[in-house]
Amino acid sequence: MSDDASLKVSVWRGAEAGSFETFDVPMQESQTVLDLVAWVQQNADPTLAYRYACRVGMCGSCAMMVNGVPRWTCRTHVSKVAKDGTVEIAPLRNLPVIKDLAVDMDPFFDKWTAAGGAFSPTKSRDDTVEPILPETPERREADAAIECINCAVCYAACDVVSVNPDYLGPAALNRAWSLVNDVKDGALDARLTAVSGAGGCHNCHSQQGCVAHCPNELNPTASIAGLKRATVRAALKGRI
Amino acid sequence: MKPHRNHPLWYAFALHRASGLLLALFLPAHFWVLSYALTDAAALDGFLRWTDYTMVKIAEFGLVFLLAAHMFGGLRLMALEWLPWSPRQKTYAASAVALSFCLSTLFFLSAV
Amino acid sequence: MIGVRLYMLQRLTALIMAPLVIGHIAVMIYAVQGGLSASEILGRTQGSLLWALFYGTFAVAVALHAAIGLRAIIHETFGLGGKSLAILTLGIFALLGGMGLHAVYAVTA
Amino acid sequence: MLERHDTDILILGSGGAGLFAALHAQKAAPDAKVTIAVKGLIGKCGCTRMVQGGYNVALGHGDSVERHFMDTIKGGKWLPDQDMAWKLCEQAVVRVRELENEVGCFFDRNPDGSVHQKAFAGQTYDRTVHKGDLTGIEIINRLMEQVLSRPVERLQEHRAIGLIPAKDGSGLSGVLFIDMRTGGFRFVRAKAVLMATGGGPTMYKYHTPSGDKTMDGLAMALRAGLPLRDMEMVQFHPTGLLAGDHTKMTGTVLEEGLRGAGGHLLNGAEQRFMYDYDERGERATRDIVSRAIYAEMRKSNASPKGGVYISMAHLGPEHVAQKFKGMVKRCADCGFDLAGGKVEVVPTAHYHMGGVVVDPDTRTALPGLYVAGEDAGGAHGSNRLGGNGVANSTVYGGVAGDVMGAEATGALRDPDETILDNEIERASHPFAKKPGNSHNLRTALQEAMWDDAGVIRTQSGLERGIASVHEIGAELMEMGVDDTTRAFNLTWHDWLNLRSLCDISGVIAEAALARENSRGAHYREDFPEEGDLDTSYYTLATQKDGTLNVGRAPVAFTIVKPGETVLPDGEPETMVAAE
Ligand SMILES: Cc1cc2nc3c(=O)[nH]c(=O)nc-3n(C[C@H](O)[C@H](O)[C@H](O)COP(=O)(O)OP(=O)(O)OC[C@H]3O[C@@H](n4cnc5c(N)ncnc54)[C@H](O)[C@@H]3O)c2cc1C
Ligand code: HEM
Ligand code: SF4
Ligand code: F3S
Ligand code: FES
Repeated sequence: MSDDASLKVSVWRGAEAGSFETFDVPMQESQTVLDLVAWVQQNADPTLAYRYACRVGMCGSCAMMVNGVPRWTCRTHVSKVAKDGTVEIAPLRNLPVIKDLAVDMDPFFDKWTAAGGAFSPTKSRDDTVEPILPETPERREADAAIECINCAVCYAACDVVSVNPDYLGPAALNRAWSLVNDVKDGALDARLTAVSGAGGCHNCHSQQGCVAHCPNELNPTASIAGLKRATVRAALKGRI
Repeated sequence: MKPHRNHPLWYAFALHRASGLLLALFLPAHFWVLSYALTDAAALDGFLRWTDYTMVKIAEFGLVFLLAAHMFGGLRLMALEWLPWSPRQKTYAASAVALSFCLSTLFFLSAV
Repeated sequence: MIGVRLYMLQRLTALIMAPLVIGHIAVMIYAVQGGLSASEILGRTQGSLLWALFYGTFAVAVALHAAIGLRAIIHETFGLGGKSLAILTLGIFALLGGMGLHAVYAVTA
Repeated sequence: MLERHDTDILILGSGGAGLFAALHAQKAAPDAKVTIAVKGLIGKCGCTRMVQGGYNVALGHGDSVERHFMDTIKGGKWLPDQDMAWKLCEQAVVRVRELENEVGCFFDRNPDGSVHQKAFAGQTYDRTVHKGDLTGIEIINRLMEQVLSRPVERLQEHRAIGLIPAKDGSGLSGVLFIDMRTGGFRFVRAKAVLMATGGGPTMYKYHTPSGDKTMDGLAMALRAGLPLRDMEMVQFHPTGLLAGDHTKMTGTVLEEGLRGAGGHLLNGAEQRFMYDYDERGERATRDIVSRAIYAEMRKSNASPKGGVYISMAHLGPEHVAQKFKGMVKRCADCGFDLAGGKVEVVPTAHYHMGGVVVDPDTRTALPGLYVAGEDAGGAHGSNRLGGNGVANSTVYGGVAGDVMGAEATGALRDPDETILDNEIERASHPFAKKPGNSHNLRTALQEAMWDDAGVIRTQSGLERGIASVHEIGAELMEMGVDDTTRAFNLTWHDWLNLRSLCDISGVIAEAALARENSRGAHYREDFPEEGDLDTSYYTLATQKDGTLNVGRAPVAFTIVKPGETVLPDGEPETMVAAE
């Protein structure tokens, strides 16, 4: 790629109300979508707002809509998304926009908590670490769901989130499922109750946009299915 | 179409929803027609005669397709929810549609 | 707006309906061969307890199933919730169930 | 334009130190109001989240706190504050149990169900607890959930810009912030404040820490007159990704394990060179490999982008892709083939051992101010063992929470309004100047620090570096920021970031000049010897009335003297099988 080539980058400006503004950004060999955004802020429009931290796909703060698809921008190579020399970058769907490309992630984390996403201990620091066989079915289920960076890409991909304001969303439910399988956790029934309410796991229609877009290749759909089974069993036994 | 929806399983969802909705809308009409059997058998016959028209046959084909697609789609969803996870979700969704198509075609062919 | 109990009811009714739907489609394929007349159909169904049970079950199941399904769609499309959604769900259930059983009665009584 | 707010316990930063402090403070003082203020979103910024390798802890089976302690002291080349190092090793045991049993972390297990511990360079026992190679995500996500589910007040995207002392000189009154979302100033009074902003040597051209870390904490402490120790000690990781100046990927870590597993480093001529520098070849310690790479680069044996190559292909691309799945995917996302091709790498500034002088209970010279984590100096001396960073932040964050909970009892102190006004004035300074592009200045600073105060240092280089830092700092004061909107104005924050970086860069270079020997991460080409161990000293920097003064203080060998050990007689020197 030659250094003279440039990309037309349309960036959302404003809050909920706003419009796209287009910038010419020089094309480089190794360049991520986040680099495009940073270039605009550093060289073209100093008032552009966006968010990032780790720049290597670990913190989950840089997610945006790139050509209408939710992505982690720090690890999305431009060549993967540029279409005819253009890229459109907008704030993440389904969350309130603070300014330009930065959204308010509080609702996402409030739901994480509401889904019973915090571990509930049965032991203390005075006890030894519990021996847990890594290959038991429970541990495999818990591990499969655990490497979530809470980037909210799945949350933006899910149409149920858009239309059902109570819906806890794929990431929070995925976390709850991980905990349901954690033998150390002591709040199983409370958590199953938490994911059975008006916005609980039963509202998922298995659209699987969450799976299609999760940058870490997690499978919230499978986790939610697990919760559906677990809650039904608990309901049949009268536990919830 | 919004780009984030552009994947096969979202289309499968859309089909399931549309079919469920249309079936639910069709159902009262269907029940209404059938209840003529009690009061006015001739009227029922009138309705059934209708089914001779090609257009109506095609509509019936559509209806059977919707019913089959919704049912197979529903079975697929319940399998997804209740059986061990399979990575072949797209294949299953496509198979459900194909099967529904076969079934409704069979219906269509026997009707003409 | 679907909790665990409505979820269970919807899946249960779906499971019940699955064989009924297959049976119904089979009957239709068989019946439509060579055209249909009301008397032909009614001749077979009227007075048959088996058909009454078959379609009676279907009518009840579908009323429950579709009411719950429509409830989700209504909530997600129109944002309706709370009491009004509950009443609407019951209304749809009653309407479909009532019409369905009436139709079953009509063709099998 | 100034909003005022009160709390009991205020915590700056949400890394391992900040989040642990919040949990412990709330437990220690259940009635106290705890507030956590952070430059980014809670749990989603800082470096604890980026921990890949893992967490050092002595869990028995032949390992002991004594052994961990000796490794820490020797790794730090006898410069660590021994009481801090001891507490670190001792409390890490409790903290890991707390992480597993109370916070809900799950560390990798052996097939028999016990916690798996892996090898990390420079240690005499395989003691690093981990969760795959994403240990930090596990630790921070679990901590974050605990904090979010408790009634802890959150001030997110609040950037601390000034420590405001009490009017009566009795201690710290509170902290001045910019609410980044609105651009307004907010002053928060508190009875106890923990500074856990995580340092972060991002003033180097190549660096690993997250973008939010720009030495704000140390710059505030310096202005508040607090002494900083070991400031010359900047640890370089040998293999940072080199992808060009225009991308934020440059500088990010390619993990240590690649070399451990047999990866080759090749110079510009595609020849191995590590055996010219150390008999362990690529498996030598971080500091040696970093210096060797730097030396090759200086000899013009560099790759096209100015680094060297790491090559894994001879180990079998499939094997590499399977064993280093995350790394290979990360490289692939960015357009590099780690498994089958060569990837350009360069040493990259990773961790700053220097920091505020604290006691082992995290107290500072300013009553009401506590410091923990990477902001605090002392525990690591001249070099931090891989795996001791997150242990340090979680151990001392917890300690700070306990101590603050017990000590945040008195009344709130009234601020010195003049200093408060000065700090607001300081932060608003760029709005009075003609707008410019501070990005170019940041690049200049990063080049200067990399060239003159980096991997290999000399007196003349350091003097040149100091001059450049002053020049860049002065230019910055003439460069303005557009004032059309202060809400979420990143360009303003870039300016403030650079201000903090300039302030601390000066201290790093001055401290490096003051240390006339080579210890751990600090290497002086003109003083290559490590110096007499028995008279080891550490550097101490303080700023008074705008003048920086760097002195030396003798290391107190409170637990063990050079040449001695706390290991029982007859204990083997190392329990790691030689490669
Ligand atoms: C890539 C990488 C890999 C690492 N791997 C390991 C490893 O394997 N093992 C190990 O032991 N250590 C490792 N470390 C080191 C370890 O991450 C750090 O030592 C440790 O996490 C520091 O914790 P902390 O709480 O002090 O700071 P951090 O976790 O960095 O948190 C600092 C917090 O302060 C906030 N902050 C900064 N400035 C301000 C301000 N002005 N106002 C308000 N808030 C502010 C930040 O946003 C952040 O929330 C690694 C570091 C990096 C960068
Ligand atoms: C003719 C009768 C039927 C009608 C009128 C009907 C109607 C509906 C409606 C309106 C919905 C809601 C759709 C949505 O939420 O998107 C629905 C959902 C569903 N239906 Fe049916 N249905 C019928 C038969 C069946 C059958 C036979 C099955 C399965 C064997 C089935 C399985 C399902 C399932 C699993 C759902 C839930 C989908 C979800 O939650 O996303 N349905 N149905
Ligand atoms: S499940 Fe995947 S997409 Fe969703 S928040 Fe976690 S990492 Fe992001
Ligand atoms: S996209 Fe949404 S509908 Fe369910 S499967 Fe994923 S949560
Ligand atoms: S910046 Fe952290 S995930 Fe992208």
